[in-house]
Amino acid sequence: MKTRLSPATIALYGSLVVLALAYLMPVYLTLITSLKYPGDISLPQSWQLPPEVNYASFAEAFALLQPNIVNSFILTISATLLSTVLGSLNGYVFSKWKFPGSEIVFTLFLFGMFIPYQVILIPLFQTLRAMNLYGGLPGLILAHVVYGLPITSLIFRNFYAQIPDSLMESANLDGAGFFQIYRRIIFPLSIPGFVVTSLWQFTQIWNEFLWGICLTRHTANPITVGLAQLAGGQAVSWNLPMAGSILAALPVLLIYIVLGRYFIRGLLAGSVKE
Amino acid sequence: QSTGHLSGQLEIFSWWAGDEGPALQALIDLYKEANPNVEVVNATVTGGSGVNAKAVLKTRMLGGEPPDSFQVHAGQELIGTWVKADRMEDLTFLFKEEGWMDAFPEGLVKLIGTDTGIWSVPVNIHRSNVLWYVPANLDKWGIKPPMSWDDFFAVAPKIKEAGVVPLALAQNWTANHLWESVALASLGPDNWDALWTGALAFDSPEGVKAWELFGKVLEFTNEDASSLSWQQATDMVVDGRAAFNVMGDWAAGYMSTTKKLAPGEGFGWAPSPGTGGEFMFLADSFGLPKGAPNRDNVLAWLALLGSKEGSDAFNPLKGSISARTDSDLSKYNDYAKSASADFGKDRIVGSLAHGVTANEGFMNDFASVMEMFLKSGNAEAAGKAAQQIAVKNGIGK
Amino acid sequence: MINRDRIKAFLTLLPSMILIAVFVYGFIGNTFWLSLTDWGGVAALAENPVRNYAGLSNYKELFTGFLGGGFRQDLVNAVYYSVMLLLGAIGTGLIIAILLDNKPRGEAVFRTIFLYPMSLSFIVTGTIWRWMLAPQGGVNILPTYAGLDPLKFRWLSSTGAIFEFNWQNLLQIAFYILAAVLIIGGLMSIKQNPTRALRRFLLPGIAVGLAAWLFGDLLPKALFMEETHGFNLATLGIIMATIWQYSGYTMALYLAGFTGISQDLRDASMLDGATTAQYYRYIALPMLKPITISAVIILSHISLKMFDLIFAMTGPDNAETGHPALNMYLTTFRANDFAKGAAIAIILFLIAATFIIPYLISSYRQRRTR
Amino acid sequence: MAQVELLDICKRFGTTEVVHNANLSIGDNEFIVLVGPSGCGKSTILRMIAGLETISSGEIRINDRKVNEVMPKDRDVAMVFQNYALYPHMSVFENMAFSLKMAKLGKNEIRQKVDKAADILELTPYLHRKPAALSGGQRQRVAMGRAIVRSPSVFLFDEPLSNLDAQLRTQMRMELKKMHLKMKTTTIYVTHDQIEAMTLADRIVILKDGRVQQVGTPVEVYERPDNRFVASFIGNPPINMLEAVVHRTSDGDAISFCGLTFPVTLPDGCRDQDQVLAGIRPDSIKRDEALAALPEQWLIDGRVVVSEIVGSQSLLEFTMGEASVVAELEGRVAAAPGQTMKLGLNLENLLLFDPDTEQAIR
Amino acid sequence: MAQVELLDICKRFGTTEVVHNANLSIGDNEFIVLVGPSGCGKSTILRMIAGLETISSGEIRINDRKVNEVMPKDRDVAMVFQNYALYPHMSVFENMAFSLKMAKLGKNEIRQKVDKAADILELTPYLHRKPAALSGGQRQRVAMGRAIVRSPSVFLFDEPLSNLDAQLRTQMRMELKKMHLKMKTTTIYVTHDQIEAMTLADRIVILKDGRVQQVGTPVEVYERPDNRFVASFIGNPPINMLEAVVHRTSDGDAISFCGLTFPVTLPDGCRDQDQVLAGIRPDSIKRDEALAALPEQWLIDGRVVVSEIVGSQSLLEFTMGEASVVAELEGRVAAAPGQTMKLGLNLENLLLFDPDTEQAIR
Ligand SMILES: Nc1ncnc2c1ncn2[C@@H]1O[C@H](COP(=O)(O)OP(=O)(O)OP(=O)(O)O)[C@@H](O)[C@H]1O
Ligand SMILES: Nc1ncnc2c1ncn2[C@@H]1O[C@H](COP(=O)(O)OP(=O)(O)OP(=O)(O)O)[C@@H](O)[C@H]1O
Ligand SMILES: [Mg+2]
Ligand SMILES: [Mg+2]
Repeated sequence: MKTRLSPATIALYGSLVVLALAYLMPVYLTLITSLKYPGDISLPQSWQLPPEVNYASFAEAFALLQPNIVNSFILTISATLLSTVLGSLNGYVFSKWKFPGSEIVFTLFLFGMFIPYQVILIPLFQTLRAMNLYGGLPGLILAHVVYGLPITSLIFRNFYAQIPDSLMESANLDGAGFFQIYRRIIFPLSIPGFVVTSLWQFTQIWNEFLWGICLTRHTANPITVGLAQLAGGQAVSWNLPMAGSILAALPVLLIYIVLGRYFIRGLLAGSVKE
Repeated sequence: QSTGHLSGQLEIFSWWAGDEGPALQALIDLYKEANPNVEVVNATVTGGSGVNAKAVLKTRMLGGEPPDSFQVHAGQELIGTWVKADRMEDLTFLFKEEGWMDAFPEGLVKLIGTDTGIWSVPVNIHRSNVLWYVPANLDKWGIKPPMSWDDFFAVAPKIKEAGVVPLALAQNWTANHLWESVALASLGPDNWDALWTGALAFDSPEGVKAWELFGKVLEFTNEDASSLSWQQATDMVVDGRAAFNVMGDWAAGYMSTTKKLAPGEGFGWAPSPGTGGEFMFLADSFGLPKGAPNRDNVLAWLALLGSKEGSDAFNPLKGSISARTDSDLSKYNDYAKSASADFGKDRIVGSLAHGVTANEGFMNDFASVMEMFLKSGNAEAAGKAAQQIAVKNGIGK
Repeated sequence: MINRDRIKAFLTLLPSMILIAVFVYGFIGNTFWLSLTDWGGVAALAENPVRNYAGLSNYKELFTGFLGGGFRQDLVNAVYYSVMLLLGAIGTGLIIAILLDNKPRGEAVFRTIFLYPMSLSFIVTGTIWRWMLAPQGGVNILPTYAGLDPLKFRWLSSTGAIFEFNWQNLLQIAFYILAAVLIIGGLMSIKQNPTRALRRFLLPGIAVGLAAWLFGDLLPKALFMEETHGFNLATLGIIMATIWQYSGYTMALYLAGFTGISQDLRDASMLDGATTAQYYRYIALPMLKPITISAVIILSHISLKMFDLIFAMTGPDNAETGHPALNMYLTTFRANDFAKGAAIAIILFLIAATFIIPYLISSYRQRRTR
Repeated sequence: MAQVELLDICKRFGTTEVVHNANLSIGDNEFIVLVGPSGCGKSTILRMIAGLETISSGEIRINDRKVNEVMPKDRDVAMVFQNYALYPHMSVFENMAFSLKMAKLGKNEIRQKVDKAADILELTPYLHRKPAALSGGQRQRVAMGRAIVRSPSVFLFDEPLSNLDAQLRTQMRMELKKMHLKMKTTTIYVTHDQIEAMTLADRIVILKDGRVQQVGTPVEVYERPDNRFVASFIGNPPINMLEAVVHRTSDGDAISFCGLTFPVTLPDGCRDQDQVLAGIRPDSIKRDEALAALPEQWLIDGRVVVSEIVGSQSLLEFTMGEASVVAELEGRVAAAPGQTMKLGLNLENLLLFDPDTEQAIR
Repeated sequence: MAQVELLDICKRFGTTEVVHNANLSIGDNEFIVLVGPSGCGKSTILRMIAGLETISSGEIRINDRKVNEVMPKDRDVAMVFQNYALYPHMSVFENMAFSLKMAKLGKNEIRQKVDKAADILELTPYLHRKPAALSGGQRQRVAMGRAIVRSPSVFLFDEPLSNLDAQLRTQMRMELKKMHLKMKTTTIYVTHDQIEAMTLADRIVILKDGRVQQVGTPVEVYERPDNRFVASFIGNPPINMLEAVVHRTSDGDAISFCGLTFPVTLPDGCRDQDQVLAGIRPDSIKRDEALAALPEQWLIDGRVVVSEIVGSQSLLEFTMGEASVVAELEGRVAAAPGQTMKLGLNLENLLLFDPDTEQAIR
């Protein structure tokens, strides 16, 4: 009842601050390591601030990762766009144009969200190859679009479920058909849905690694693969991998910090909470 | 044959990154000089000894997107894998055109070829069975490089007591690497060769003994091995945290190029214990996969690799010796000179860990056997398992 | 009457349906078929590889074969890994959610801090944590700042293991687990329906347990030699990193759940005399059971496809921290053993399916009755 | 402007039939109200008329044209939904213009029609607002506007006032009534609010479990319900139902319940000693001055259970024998619980029902 | 069984004060109803009494004990929430038993108490159901049960009936009244339904913007509202407010509005030619026979706008001069719009308000 400094509030804030510090530790370490000169990096001093700040790691890491970053942007943006648009249409049908068996179809869609992707890796690989899409970004985009369908359809379906049916019926009485209702009523109302879904897809695709490494040739490697290359071999100059990690995390972190609200909505929507 | 008219791309696939990168870069620079219109894509996949690169390469090849030219260990790794699968082009014509049939040692050409053709261009010779140390440190501790494993076992406990790791080891593939040196010491070169022809079984008493010796050696290695890269293991030696390290002679390149240590003074070497007079070799080579998108560019690249100029630009940086018999030794450092001399006079055997003696299938399964052994330390079982995979992969009988 | 629109709707969905049918179900079927072949070895790399039907031999080899030891350890790792991740992430997330549910000042900032790791890629996390967990630095030297001795634990390379068991006794262990599940199920339902609980669960459970204990030695051995597997301590580091990354997720789920509980319910429980702890214990948590279930499902699913993180943290060849998802990649693409890789994938899939399918079916039923 | 006819309409969802053979004929300009408990099929019938729901069997005719297969937009009906279903991203103007736009009318024509409708509904100042910036009553009017702008021949309303608070509801109800008086469009109106039903309807249709129970004017269904359900459903507080026995002797007719016997005129439908249910409306029970108008034999003593004052009237629950009876009395009665009170039953309005078939006995 | 006193209670959320110096003294066994428009602070006051909300300043005393700092569970109050706040994962039994369990009562004792409460509320057959499987009325009873099982000394209700439909609400209202008569527990009841307020309350507290406007019995606040707000807020249909001028001449007092002048007895508070607001309740307007009871000068001609029959009464909107006035008339009036009708204003009940201060003129 009281809001004074009771032991309970001290415990509350104390534990929150300790936890928060623990959660921030890795970033701190990453940041200071990336700002050190390779010579200043040593394990026993890993927590100390850089004696001399070295911004060059970032330029160097960026130079190395630049092609990957470009690839990732192309990949992420186009796959996100395509899968959200398709997801929106699917969600529209799943929530507003149910047909006999549509719930089963939807459940079958959802299943696609939960499979370990290893189980489709070999056929996916062969199929892309047969389609002449192996190695480049288009193949990777296709994979992300297809396997993004379940989650985008789910988010949109749940989003559209909040739009009252009577709105559709009203538009129907007003003389609008399937596509007109979508274009004039549903689509303008789904901007928040698009934001949520595309943020979610953006982070997922940006962060994906398995397909990146299995389905692309060197010139088409996304950022995660680039970073793994950068960090994988040498354990000597840790400033580079750390700077690379920061570069790789930056777009999603920015999205998260600026648009966190929507990101969390996507996260919750993705949890099929019924 | 300068071919400045070439254009397009050339994708070179290798696992040479970081410290090994400059050597490759020297080659690429040479190539670019000659072919300014070709855009060279340096596709490296990091991970020592190609642990990651091999998987990525496989996806590329299977995906019908072969890189223009890729790094591969000469020997069974190439032949037992890609040649058998009929994915490589025969390079005999190139060898003939360039006059390499004479430039390379005959034995080497045999190892990279089969009855039906020659499959890759070797760029270097590495020695696998080398023991590394820092002379100053050894003096400090009052020990000498061991000539045999028994010598080693004599001094190791002392060093260990002093808080120094007697033998630095890194992640799993370096265990294979160590094993082959130990096994060679235990078996002797003839039995070693016999293993790979199937004449000697892995689970024979000799084979099992090799595992037992290996087990004993492991007792003197560092516990955190599996989390270290080979460079970090070498660092341990350089920093004085460890006394010795068995590693291929790319470690010489690392120590001299990256760590700026002078061969002979900053770091010293010896044949790994019990293998004096034996040269366990491996060679990196590049091939031409069928369906390479820029075949002409590749041919120019391969020609450069095999040339004296290319070879002498590359090897001094890489810390290896040239595969050619006519290389200009003045460009090489002291280590390389000594290795080159040894190559001329020692008994040559092939490396297992680096793909000379066995195909990839065996090597992979062997990694599982190694894991099993690292965990259980059961030499008998390891021998049996190794024999089983040898049979499975068409080596043993 | 509205038929034309209905057809349009169906046609709109059709392309996606076909894509899902092919890319999900077709591919799973294809992988299953591949797992029954002998596609592997050198011939696998040919342009047109030959594949022969080989029955279940790949599975047999994985579970009882000589070289399957690595896979078996990976499988055990995966199980321990999932369990630890579930306990860790749900526990931590729940605690943080409860703390934040008290609406402290700066709640939004705290929420952001706890949730940001979730937005990172596993590769980034792995890279960072590899450095954090380096043996002589990072986490291990933190205690020195408090004047204590540094930790000596080798997070990623320890070879220690606990909870070890012999794979040979797999069948016996399976029976013990069955017995435990039955007994726990019985105890949980004994309140509602004692006779049923006794007949259906408790008695059979005890019987199975006793039988496994008494006659366990008579059961066929799963393996020809002793092979111990356990909870490898080296996975602790990976588990820590994953918890760091995903506890924010469970926190967000629970926090949303807590916020969704009407203030009235909280007030009512206060008036009923419940303390804050009792409120969470008796009211909030039981009400959020669906959230707990989805968290379990999603975290298990994540822990099952764990590949990137291990790849980035300990590399592909660290046997101690192996995982079937990684093993599948290596088996397929490095060892050219496509059929066995497919078999591992199918095993992963089956494990995932055992809890996803019931979950999906129940959510389907819910949707339909709504 | 239109007649609507429902001929033997059935509606099945899957295997459950929710509307059973509904027949209804709605005349030009009529204001018909559908009432019934939740889930009885009111909305379903409305939606079938609108064409939003297919008809499982039977026929719907609008202006003598069978419309079973006609698209909703071509039926010339307009519907107002319970939650108004305003397009939240469109301004009031755009909301009202939407159907005209869909019908591809010219810009000017649209503006004219919308302006006219806005004028009637006093919405002109709000034409550029989004629905979110309107009050409940204004939104309700926009929903109306969207319907009238098309000048349809039938209006359909599905509980249009149920989202408003009591005072506003009373006000909008009167507005609706005025509007109908002005425009005279045939209207079908669904509600579960009795007051709305009684005040607005030309005729009320009472539904239960998908079956039409009775169709009639408000006064008819209140005073002459066809069955027990209608009698109980209409009227708040609900009718008192007492188990009774009728007597037809040469002395005249009588009925006895709660241990008392009252002389009454019985309908022809009942015979001596029949068990019946006697329905007495709370407002048929009188007190004080009003007693004078009743015959002596209809007076009783009631034991007060609880009394409530509701506006200028009072509700009194009292026991009479074993039975508990509610009376709605004129004026403010302050009666202490337990007190005995002189009351009169106006048995002229007595309703009798067969206890088995539950049909009215007439 | 308890008195509750509010002494100068204020409540601030951040910087906005939502309750201003509320004073209220509630006697033993009293049934107090708080009414007022949405957001006026009803719930806040209730929650402060329960201890769910801190008190910014002032003092709350229960049974002469200052409880400002006492934990909710120790105040011996029980609360029923608008949405019932039943624990959805617990059975009815567990819901009712929860507070007893928290109080660490023995199993048997809990069972006994719950069974008794269930018996009173006729919930025994549902004890093992989850709330989701209950109807609205049943849920409401469970919420009641949860409150009474603890036999608290004060009951707090926050709009407990607002989720029910009209008939059920009437019924539950009478149940509540009976319950209070039986248990006589001091009760504070929040509603925005006037009928509930009028029928249940011993005294009504009318709030507006966090200020108490008037406290009084239902009849008092209806017949003698302290200010314009109370007059308009109480009564449905709302009171007719007409701009008027009063005349105090030697001929006697009179008031004129809508172009007509009526002789009346004016309260002492007004002077000649004062501008006032004249409030005439719809039920103060009479017709037909009832006209006889009124003086000739109070009769007028009204032009019917619309008429509605509501049960045994009728609502009639008519114009009188420029003004539109609503009347609630006895009996069923079927008047065609436009028709002129003879009506009488019972100006004995005339209410006068100062147009500036809005206070009643007495
Ligand atoms: N799409 C549907 N599928 C299955 N059953 C349905 C569907 N729509 C309505 N029903 C069922 O049909 C019956 C009638 O529903 P309807 O909506 O017409 O009732 P209502 O009288 O309008 O009720 P309310 O007063 O609650 O609005 C209900 O039992 C309902 O459950
Ligand atoms: N936690 C809070 N923080 C800030 N303002 C609040 C809070 N709770 C209530 N208020 C404000 O206090 C005022 C009174 O709210 P309260 O809930 O008591 O109104 P009410 O009379 O119960 O209304 P209703 O009839 O809508 O329930 C409102 O203006 C409301 O916005
Ligand atoms: Mg309805
Ligand atoms: Mg309130």
